[in-house]
Amino acid sequence: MSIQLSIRDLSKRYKTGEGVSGISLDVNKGELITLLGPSGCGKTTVLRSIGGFLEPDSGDILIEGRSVVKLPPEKRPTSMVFQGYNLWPHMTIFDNLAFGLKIRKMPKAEIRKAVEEVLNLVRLPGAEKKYPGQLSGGQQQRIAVARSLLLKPAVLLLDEPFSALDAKLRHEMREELREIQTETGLTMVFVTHDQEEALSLSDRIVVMNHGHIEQIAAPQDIYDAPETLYVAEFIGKMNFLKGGAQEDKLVMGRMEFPNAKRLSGEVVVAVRPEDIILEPGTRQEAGLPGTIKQMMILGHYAEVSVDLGDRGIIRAFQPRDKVKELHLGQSVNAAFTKVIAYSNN
Amino acid sequence: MSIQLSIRDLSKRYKTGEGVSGISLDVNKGELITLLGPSGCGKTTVLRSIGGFLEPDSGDILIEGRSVVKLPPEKRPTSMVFQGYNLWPHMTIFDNLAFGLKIRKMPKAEIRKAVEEVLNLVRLPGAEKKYPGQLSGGQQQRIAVARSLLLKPAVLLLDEPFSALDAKLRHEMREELREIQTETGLTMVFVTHDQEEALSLSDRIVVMNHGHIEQIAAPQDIYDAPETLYVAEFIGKMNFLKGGAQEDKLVMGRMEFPNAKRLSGEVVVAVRPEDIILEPGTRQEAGLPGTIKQMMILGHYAEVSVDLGDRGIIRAFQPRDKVKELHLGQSVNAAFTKVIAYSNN
Amino acid sequence: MLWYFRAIGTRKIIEFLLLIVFIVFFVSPLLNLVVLAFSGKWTYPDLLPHQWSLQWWKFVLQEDEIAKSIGLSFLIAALVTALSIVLCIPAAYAFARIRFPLSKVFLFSFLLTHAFPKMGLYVSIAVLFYKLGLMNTLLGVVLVHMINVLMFMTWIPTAAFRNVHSAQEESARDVGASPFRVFRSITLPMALPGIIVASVFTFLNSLDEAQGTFLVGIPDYRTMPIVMYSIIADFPGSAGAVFSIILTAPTIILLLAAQRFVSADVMSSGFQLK
Amino acid sequence: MLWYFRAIGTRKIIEFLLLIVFIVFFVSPLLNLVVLAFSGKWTYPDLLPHQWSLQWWKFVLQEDEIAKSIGLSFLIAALVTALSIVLCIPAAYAFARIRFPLSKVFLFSFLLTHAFPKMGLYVSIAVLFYKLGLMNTLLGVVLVHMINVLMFMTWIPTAAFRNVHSAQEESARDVGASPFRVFRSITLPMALPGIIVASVFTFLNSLDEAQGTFLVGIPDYRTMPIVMYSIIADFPGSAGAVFSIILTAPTIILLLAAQRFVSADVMSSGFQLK
Repeated sequence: MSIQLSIRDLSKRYKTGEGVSGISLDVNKGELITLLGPSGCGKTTVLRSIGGFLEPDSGDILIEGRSVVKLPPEKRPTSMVFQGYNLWPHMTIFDNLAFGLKIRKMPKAEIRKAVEEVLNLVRLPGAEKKYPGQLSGGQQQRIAVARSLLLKPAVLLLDEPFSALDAKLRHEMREELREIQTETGLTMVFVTHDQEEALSLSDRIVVMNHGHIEQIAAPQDIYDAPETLYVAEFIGKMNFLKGGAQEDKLVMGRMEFPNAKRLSGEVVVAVRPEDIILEPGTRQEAGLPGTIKQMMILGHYAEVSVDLGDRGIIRAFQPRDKVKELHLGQSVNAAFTKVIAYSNN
Repeated sequence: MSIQLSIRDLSKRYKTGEGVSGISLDVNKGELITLLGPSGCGKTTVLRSIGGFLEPDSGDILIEGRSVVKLPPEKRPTSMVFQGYNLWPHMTIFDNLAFGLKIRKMPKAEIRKAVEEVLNLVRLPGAEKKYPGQLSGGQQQRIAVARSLLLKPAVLLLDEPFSALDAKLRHEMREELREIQTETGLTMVFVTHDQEEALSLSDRIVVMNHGHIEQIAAPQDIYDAPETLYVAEFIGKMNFLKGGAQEDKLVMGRMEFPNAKRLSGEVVVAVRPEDIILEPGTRQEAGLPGTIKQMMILGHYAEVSVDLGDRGIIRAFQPRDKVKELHLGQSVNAAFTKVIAYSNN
Repeated sequence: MLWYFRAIGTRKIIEFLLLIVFIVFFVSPLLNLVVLAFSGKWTYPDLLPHQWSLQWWKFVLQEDEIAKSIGLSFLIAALVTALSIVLCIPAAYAFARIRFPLSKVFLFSFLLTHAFPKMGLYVSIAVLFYKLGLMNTLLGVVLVHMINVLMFMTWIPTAAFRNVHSAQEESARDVGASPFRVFRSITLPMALPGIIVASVFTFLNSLDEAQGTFLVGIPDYRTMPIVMYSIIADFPGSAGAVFSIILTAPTIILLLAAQRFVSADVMSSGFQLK
Repeated sequence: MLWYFRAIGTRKIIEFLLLIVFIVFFVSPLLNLVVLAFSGKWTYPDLLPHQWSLQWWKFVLQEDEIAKSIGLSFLIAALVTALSIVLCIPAAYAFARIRFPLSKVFLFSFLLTHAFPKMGLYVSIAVLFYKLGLMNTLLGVVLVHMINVLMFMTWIPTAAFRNVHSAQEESARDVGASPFRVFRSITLPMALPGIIVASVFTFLNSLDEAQGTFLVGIPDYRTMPIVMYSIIADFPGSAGAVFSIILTAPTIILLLAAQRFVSADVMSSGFQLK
């Protein structure tokens, strides 16, 4: 696979101290990559630098091998979908979509045909004569995506395009975007603060924190093996407990785990809620004793809070059938099937 | 258990045609009951009628056996937490909390002690001298709950109190509310449009639709056995397929299920995404053949969309480990472990 | 209080009260004025005049001074509007793109220009103008008029420009438009309703300005409102009524035109404070 | 356009421009006025007077008519404010509790009262008052003054009442307060800043009103601005300057007092249109 977009040692600092530094990233052709992080982590700064709306302090940005860092936005082979206010309310949908093509002096008949095609692609055929104000929020964002698609950009940039929509619609839009990407084979860079969105959409996820990259990996790998404590906290739900590392063993109460990272001394042990097995009673030899504090049904699984005494409260996901055997205040044994350890600092 | 709140054949119609009719409901002492439904279903109308902010057209409301339907809100033994704007910004938190007690002419020393206790209960000790504007949205809602708790109401009414908060905080507040309820043993009526919130919080859920009650049951039962098609659509995720009923059998392709409801002719068969087993290949004898259209990882499980051809697209939840064996475009067999059938009209 | 209002159908009561207020304060004096302007003979206790006549219209329109004052008023109003646009629109665009709480600045300048006694301000300006040789000049009158409208001419277009989100400008650049083209095709058309409302307001305000003109423009620059005072003093009420109608007519025409051109929605969104 | 502004540090430029405008239009004329009021001898090209003196202050304050006009102005302003509160606050509360797009009505009444030519309106009112026997009466002058402020006296408190959400009133009832107690303890205190701002505005507006007073109140009701005109016509500039300062002083004092009492945040939130 060829590299479509390459960011090399990008830095941009604001007077407030926020910004990014030392960002390097290669995006393959046809890949959908997500920049994920909390607000203020610099993900939007990177995206706007690619689009040409910010001038980086240093570093280079190459698209299809050509440096674009000196070009204004209108000359770059990128196209951006913003969080909101993408459309121009005084123009019809047709004029909104055709604006860029008219600037490119495309013949009228071709414009008409291209607009019709792209409206079919985003499932809004026949919307040409409407005004943006007549469309719902989800439809407006579809038109914004369509306008970018029309320009056949080398890289499509998406700046939290679905964050203003409600949960259900957001879910639908993600699926549609995935389908459009499969159909068109476009290279996309997607910015979001929603880890669930990143997990479900991406080929690869770039987790950012305070202006630097914490980890770049496929969703599965990020979920299974978060490299840093920060990533472990940010992606998915996670319980954190104190443990001790002794040479090749991690010790937590009566449980032992292999010490793959060769840590020593006090460590933070992270356990996914689905990797906890709860058994009634405290007779079991392995595992930590605790009492059930709360049970909440979340759709097809249940979240059980277990009070481990000094070790704090952990949350475990259990199948709904299993929960029927449990009750509040019950003594249980919590065993972990898989843990990840981080050094304690 | 004694009945704390009893609603008898309540009706209230607005000029717009919206409203509720024939609502009857008994709430036990110490129970947390949720009124669940989309906006406009009448759940808030019922709650406001209990609180005294709406005068019902007909029907009766009894609290601890006494009819309260003729009393103004300030005379009712209920207390309400609103969606927002509960607090008075020109008063300190202490004055906000003490306002109701002062009206009740409680001695000052007692007020001070009661306020301190309740602030500990909602985990905001020492907030007395702050103004509401200095607190976050979540803290303000906690104060609102505290103010209601101070009055020791016979029934606590909550009108989507957490809907303006972000997802994570909403989750925390649910847990806290559950704990407060366990500690105080208060009877609560909770209104929400969020089915996940209803499932995780409630002792019983009242599902409402267009001004009437569709089903009243415990969360587990609502999830496992939605009585109507509407409830099946509204609670949790569900796939709907066409099937046929023949005497004591439901037939779907090569699969057969018992026909518990004795339906006949064409039926709608509902399957939970977690009750679908996907196996590679199409050799299996039972199940429906399909191809994998999309896979999205949603935390500890994955959602797989399977194109069943004429039967449409179904979504299945699979363990993450299982998904590693699957790939886009693969032919799979979808078998259902459990289905619910509804007559087709 | 709410509870009592509700019991008797608040909305209807309010609509009725609004109508009454509107009629008492605006419609009835104007109707009375129209009747007076076309009256020939009219003795007091009667509701309508005995005779209708156009005699006062003839009188007013034949007066040389009046015709001149009408021309002068429109010339000044046009100059004030044009100059205000040139001065205020770029400022408004700049304000719209800076992050600051617009409503606070708006309120402050509102209190400053509206609650501040105009007589005091005008006298101090007149004193200054006297030194600068601007008394009894066209420029002086135009400047005094502009003081009245500077605030609205800045804040209404600012609010209008603010409604053009930077994402809307940026997405236009993104699809290939140059900065100039973005301003011409996106920013300006979207802000135009607000700019038009502000300009109409400026024009009308200048037509009506009397106090500042009186202090700075006397004796050579006698605009419509100034001439009006002498007419009221020197001639019977009917002449004043006729002139009053001439003064009011352009307002009503311009307001209706602006209303048509700019839908109520666009106007109010152009006036939102955030 | 944005791009050019950005290059040279927009914010600083704007702040500088604002300062310049403020100085040119407000501070420098006022300073000039103060200097003039205390000047004894002053020949033109010099920047400051040769002699300082209080002679014009003595002259102005000893004039009987001037002292009378000051008293009358404050009496009228107090009456106008009190009557406006009584009339407008209940209306504002009712408006606040009806769901309608406030900004549209605000804009409409704003255009109506501000762009509408006051001279035309005053003449028509004068004609009506003549028939009703309200010419040259205190009530007539007060009514004319109220026309100017009705809009603000309604809409600013309406916006203030609107900031009191019905959930805030309802939760007060919920904890046991009677409807009257809710209004006294919750609604009124929360809306007070907006009401005070509107009242200050009304008071100052009435102090400054000249055109309507001139038409309706002459010859008996000569308020400060009216007397000002004759002073300017009959005496040298220094007397006008002194009187101008007397006219401006209460404004500045009241504005500062209101500013102190009502924080900028509360003021602007009381002025939000939604």
